[in-house]
Amino acid sequence: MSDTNTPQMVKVREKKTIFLHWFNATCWLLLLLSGFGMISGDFVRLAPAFWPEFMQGLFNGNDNLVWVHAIVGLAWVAVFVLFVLLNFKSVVWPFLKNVLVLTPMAALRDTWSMVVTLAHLFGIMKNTQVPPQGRYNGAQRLLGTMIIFCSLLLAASGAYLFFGPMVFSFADDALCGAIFRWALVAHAASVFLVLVGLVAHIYFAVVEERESLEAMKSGNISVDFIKHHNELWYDELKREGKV
Amino acid sequence: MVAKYVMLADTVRCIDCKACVISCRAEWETPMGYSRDWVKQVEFIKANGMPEVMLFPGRCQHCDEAPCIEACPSGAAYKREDGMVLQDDAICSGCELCVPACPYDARWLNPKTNTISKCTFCQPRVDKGLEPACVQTCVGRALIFGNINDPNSEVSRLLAEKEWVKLTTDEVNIGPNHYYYTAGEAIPAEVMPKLHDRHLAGKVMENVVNPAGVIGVGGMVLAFLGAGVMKLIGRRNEVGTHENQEGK
Amino acid sequence: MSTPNQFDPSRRAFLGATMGGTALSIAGLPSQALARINAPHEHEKLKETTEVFGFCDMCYWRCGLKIRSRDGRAVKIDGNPEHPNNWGVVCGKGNAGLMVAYAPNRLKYPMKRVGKRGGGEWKQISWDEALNEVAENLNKVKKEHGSQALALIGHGSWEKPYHRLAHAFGTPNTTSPVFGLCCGPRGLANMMVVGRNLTGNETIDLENCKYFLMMGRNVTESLHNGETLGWVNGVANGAKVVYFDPRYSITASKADEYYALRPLTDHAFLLAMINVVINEELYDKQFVAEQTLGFDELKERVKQYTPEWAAPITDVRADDIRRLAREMAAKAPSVFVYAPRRMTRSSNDLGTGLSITILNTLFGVWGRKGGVFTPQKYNVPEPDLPEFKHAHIAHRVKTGGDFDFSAMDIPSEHIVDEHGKYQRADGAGVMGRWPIANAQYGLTNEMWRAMAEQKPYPIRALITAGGNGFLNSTNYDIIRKALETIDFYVAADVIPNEMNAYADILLPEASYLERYDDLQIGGAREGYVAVRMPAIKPMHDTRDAWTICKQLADRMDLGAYFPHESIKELLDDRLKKAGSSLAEIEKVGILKTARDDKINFPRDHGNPLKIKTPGGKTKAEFVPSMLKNMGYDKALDYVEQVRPKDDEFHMTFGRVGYHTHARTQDNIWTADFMRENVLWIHPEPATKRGIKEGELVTVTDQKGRSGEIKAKVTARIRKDTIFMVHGFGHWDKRMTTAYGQGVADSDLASYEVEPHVGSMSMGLSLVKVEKA
Amino acid sequence: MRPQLYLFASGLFNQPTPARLEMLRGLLAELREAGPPNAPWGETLIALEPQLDYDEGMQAEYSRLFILAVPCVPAQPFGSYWLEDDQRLLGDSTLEIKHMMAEYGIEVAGNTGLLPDHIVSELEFMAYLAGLDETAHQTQQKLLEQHFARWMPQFTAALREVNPAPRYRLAADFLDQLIDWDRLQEWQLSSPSD
Repeated sequence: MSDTNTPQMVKVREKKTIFLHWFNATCWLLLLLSGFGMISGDFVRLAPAFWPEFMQGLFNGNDNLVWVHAIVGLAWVAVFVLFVLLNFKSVVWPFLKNVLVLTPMAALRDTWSMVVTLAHLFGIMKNTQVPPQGRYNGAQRLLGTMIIFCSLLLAASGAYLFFGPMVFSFADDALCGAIFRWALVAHAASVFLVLVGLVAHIYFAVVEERESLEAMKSGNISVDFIKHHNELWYDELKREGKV
Repeated sequence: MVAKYVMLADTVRCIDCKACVISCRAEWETPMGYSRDWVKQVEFIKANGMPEVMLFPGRCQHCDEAPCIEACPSGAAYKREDGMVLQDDAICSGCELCVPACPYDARWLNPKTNTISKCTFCQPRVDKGLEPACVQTCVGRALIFGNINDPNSEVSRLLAEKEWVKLTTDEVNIGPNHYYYTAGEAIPAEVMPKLHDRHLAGKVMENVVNPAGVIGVGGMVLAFLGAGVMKLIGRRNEVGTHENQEGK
Repeated sequence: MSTPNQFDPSRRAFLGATMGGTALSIAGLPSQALARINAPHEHEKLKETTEVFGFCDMCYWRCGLKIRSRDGRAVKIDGNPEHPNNWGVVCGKGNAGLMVAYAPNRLKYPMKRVGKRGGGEWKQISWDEALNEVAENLNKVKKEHGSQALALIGHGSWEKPYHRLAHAFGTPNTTSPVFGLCCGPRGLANMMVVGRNLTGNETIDLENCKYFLMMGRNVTESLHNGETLGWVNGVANGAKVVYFDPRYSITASKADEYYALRPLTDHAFLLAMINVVINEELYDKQFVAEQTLGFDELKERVKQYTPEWAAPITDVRADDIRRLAREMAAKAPSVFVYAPRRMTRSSNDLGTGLSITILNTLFGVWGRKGGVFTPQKYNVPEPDLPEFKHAHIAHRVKTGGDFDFSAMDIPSEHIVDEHGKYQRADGAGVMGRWPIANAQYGLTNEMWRAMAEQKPYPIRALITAGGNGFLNSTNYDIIRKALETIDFYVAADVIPNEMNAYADILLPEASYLERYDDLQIGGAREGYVAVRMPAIKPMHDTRDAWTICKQLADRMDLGAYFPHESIKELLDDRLKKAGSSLAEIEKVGILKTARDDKINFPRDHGNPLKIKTPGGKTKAEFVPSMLKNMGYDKALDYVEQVRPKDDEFHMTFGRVGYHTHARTQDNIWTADFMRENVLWIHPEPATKRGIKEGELVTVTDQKGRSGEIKAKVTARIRKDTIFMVHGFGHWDKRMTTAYGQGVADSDLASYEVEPHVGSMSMGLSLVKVEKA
Repeated sequence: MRPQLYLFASGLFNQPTPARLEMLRGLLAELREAGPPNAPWGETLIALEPQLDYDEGMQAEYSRLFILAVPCVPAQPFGSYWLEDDQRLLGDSTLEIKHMMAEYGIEVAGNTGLLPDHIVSELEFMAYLAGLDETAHQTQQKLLEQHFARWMPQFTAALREVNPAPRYRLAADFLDQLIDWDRLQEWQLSSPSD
């Protein structure tokens, strides 16, 4: 599509970052599929009933499925930890700086921009302009913040859910069981929270802004796109002489 | 036809000798202070001023709509095709979410194994063609076990012969598969199932996280499906006009 | 297809309605629970076991068992479905038998006392030392005082070799509590009237009986599997149950009618029943005419005992008595007047027993379906042994069953009989003392007295095999004195207790799961012989009774009385004479004769009942001639019983289904259900004394003996009566579970002696109860 | 030297026969020679030396402490008494010891009347293992951590409660010192190499 115009492109991502994104996506997919297969009571009706049955049948028992889920989860955590350790300065720190929504004002601003963007989707508030955005727009910043915290929570609660019963004697100390139960709540709540954002994330990537999807494959993106969507970033890039 | 197992307890025949309880203890090596079955002795004064004693042998009722299964987050609690509600030790993490879910108090955390223990209708014995340990030892033959789907079984015969009742209330009616015969006497409230306060974490999961999550995710999916559809309609209406924009 | 699940609309509300959830999983119907069925799961496994046969030793009914073991450890006790004592069922106690073998408090090695007797200090010695010591001391006593100076008190399914050893030694003084402290008067009454003792394993056709008149026979809590199951079946088959007991027991809860009879007045009620049955001609006329004696005299004697006379004594209304008599007569002969198991209660237990037997005889229950059957025998000869010095008490009459009170020979009235043989020191079967008491089992209570007082002649040595002299008897002072007076005391037992704490030598018995024992030979509808095999190797350095006795006999030159090399050889020898072998019975556990209604119910088949009374008659004797000859027929007449003053109570005690006597309180599995006993007291007297449920109270008897116990305030007992479960209040600190739990009822029970039989009248005690 | 140490401990808790005491005296001399220097039981052994002469009275004391007495035996010398929830004998823990012994082709001799988890059997088993080459190392570790360390300190504490004769008070001290030392050795041995 874009090659007919051969617009000016700029490299915004390294290969390893792209790899990490798709690795993350793959892990999430696997963990969601296996996780929904494991947790199956009416108590946590996460998936249609056929799914746990299918998955548990496929893996010949829920204990095997638990192992698959745990191994993928552990790999996910391990790769992330490794990535953070190796690329903290070059990638992670800038990303965190760009993404974390830490003040109420920032949150308010981001929420407003997100609302306007969403409203445009449904053809309302046409006269209101989306305020100029940085490298990550309001919605992305909010989702990113959420994902970072939810991922930490998922990793921690997941580790306890898996290792807790092996390490602690729940019968001896009621607290261990209580932590388990709340870890379960935290685990599920985090997944839901991320999923809510993920729906929008995928929609925009697949339907609205195909180019951003391309960018997550090649690492390059057109300057026009940035100019149009991320005005502040464009300014920044210009200042830095990158475009 | 698939078997469906039920337990019958003829309270008139029960003599509170605890044979069932100790037999179960020996067979399944339950730790001291815990038991998979029990005999409840209920004393009360009748309307005519006379004292009365009733005896209720009990255990997991292997309910059709077992709330323990639905409360189990890991799938360790399950129901076999023949109606037995069982516990998969390899999966159970011992979180005890199922414990208060049972209105018959049939589940407990086994300190020896750190998993939930409960009556299994002696499924391993039944699979080998034996009676459950409690039934085999029952001195008054108050406990009778068998396949209700077999019209020739003793349980089918007895169920047809006498008026049996289940321990259900308006509040708790989850299809127990344990029948009681009391010769027409009303069952005292002490024996009836009771709803327990579930763990707060469970309630939060069930009533907050789960619905909120489903509504949230579902809502988002619906919303964006809507947006997609609108976009399609918009595109059809404004063919050409917005071609550039679409091309992006 | 399986039946579809019944969906209940109320279920949704119960589940707390995850309506949000249903939206997503609508595709997931049917319910999640059902979906799980198909997912693969692991489940519990039944571990492999090996199985041997045995019979139980947790109570004295002796049910047939199959013991499952794994890895050298017995893991489960099942019933033997072929055994007529239990038809495959096993009670709580029977199931808890494993914990007898595994109790940490067991006697583990032969021990020799050091320090003073009863001081509780021993040292471990080898079996050789122990047996030598016992043999030496017994021989010394024999040399110095004669062989009659040895007493034996046995209690358990393995006491038999000790009896043989004592008889071989040459003493007549062998005794078991079963007669004088338990069923004596009831067995005796049956013997006197119809020539069979009807105790031990009772021969009642329970399943087919249509009417039970139960005189405090608490068949559900003082339970014997086969008997209880038979009775429950009988009740399920439509039998009417009329139950008499000052306490509303579990048996009462199964009864159609319950009477809170005034304690000790059973005899008055029964006499009134007899009066009605005779006056209204409700009896079995043919049987009375053809097979009984003394009807007219009986009629004359009970004339005064009208229902109106009995009503104020017993608290049972006169018209109820009449109605019950008529109802029973209508169902006769498929009726049974059920005697209590332990009938050592009132000051006239013999009279009570006699009137029960007389009523049963009037209703013609003997040899009739639904009444009392005639047991079959499985003939297994005893080995050939040399003559015993006291042959008349050394051989059991072979009618089958373990408690056989039929030895009724009455020797002469001197301490030494005409052949120069010593008579029993407890006076059982001795003219001028307790002539009608059974000479086989003797009067344990009187044996203790003989030891304490050294009368009528010195008893200097004692062997006890099982039992607990303190908690099964009532006069602690006498027992303590006896144990301190004698020269030598050797105790054989599995567990420690208050009595064997006094032993000079302690011989640790293997538990019944670790050993062979002599054959169990019984008479039920079928005659049978059953085997006990070891399920596990002995846990500690213990031996079985037969081996101990044989090795003692060898050391005392009495080896001829134990001619077999091993217990297995003995069993094989006996079984071979009966046409089988040890190898054969070990495969099946029990050998039985075929059922034969003609033998069990002769009178249903037109044959007369075979009767031989101790009085030598071939007909049932309403007024036993033997009693008459001795002037004991006054037992037929009612004797006024004690009544509590306003602030006093009748002291009663009894059983629960999961404890046997004083033997199971230290068993951790049975103690789990009841660690200590409580005092049952009616709310009215409790309120008067300010006693609340669970509070500590002090019980004091008229002799000043007292104890502290928690109260159970319940309307299930008469206002003038208190009750506690028997066997608690252990003070032996070696019993770590039972020690100090509750009160010993035996320390509060009366130790009056029944004036005819010589057994104890434990129910005569009156006590006061106060808040502690 | 570990075999001798455990053999000595085992002998201390066995019935005090003249022959056994003679053996113990011999072992004691050997142990005092052998060290190791600053061994925690140094003083205990010195104190024990005069306590190891045969004395008829010790028979009763031994019975009072470990077999049968009124009042009760304070220190049941069986592992399963302390490790099983119902204080039974011949529990799963007993069978575990039995199986460990079977792996080395040994079992408790029938005529001793001892269970595999009797303190005497367990300590002697350890002495046997300690005398083998390194292959028995894992079993020793298991025995030490999952059996000795879990019940013997409770056992010795119960023993001290009832004022035992000096010999048995010292025996309790020695056993505690030995187990602590052995666990420390084990820990020091295993930590750097892993």
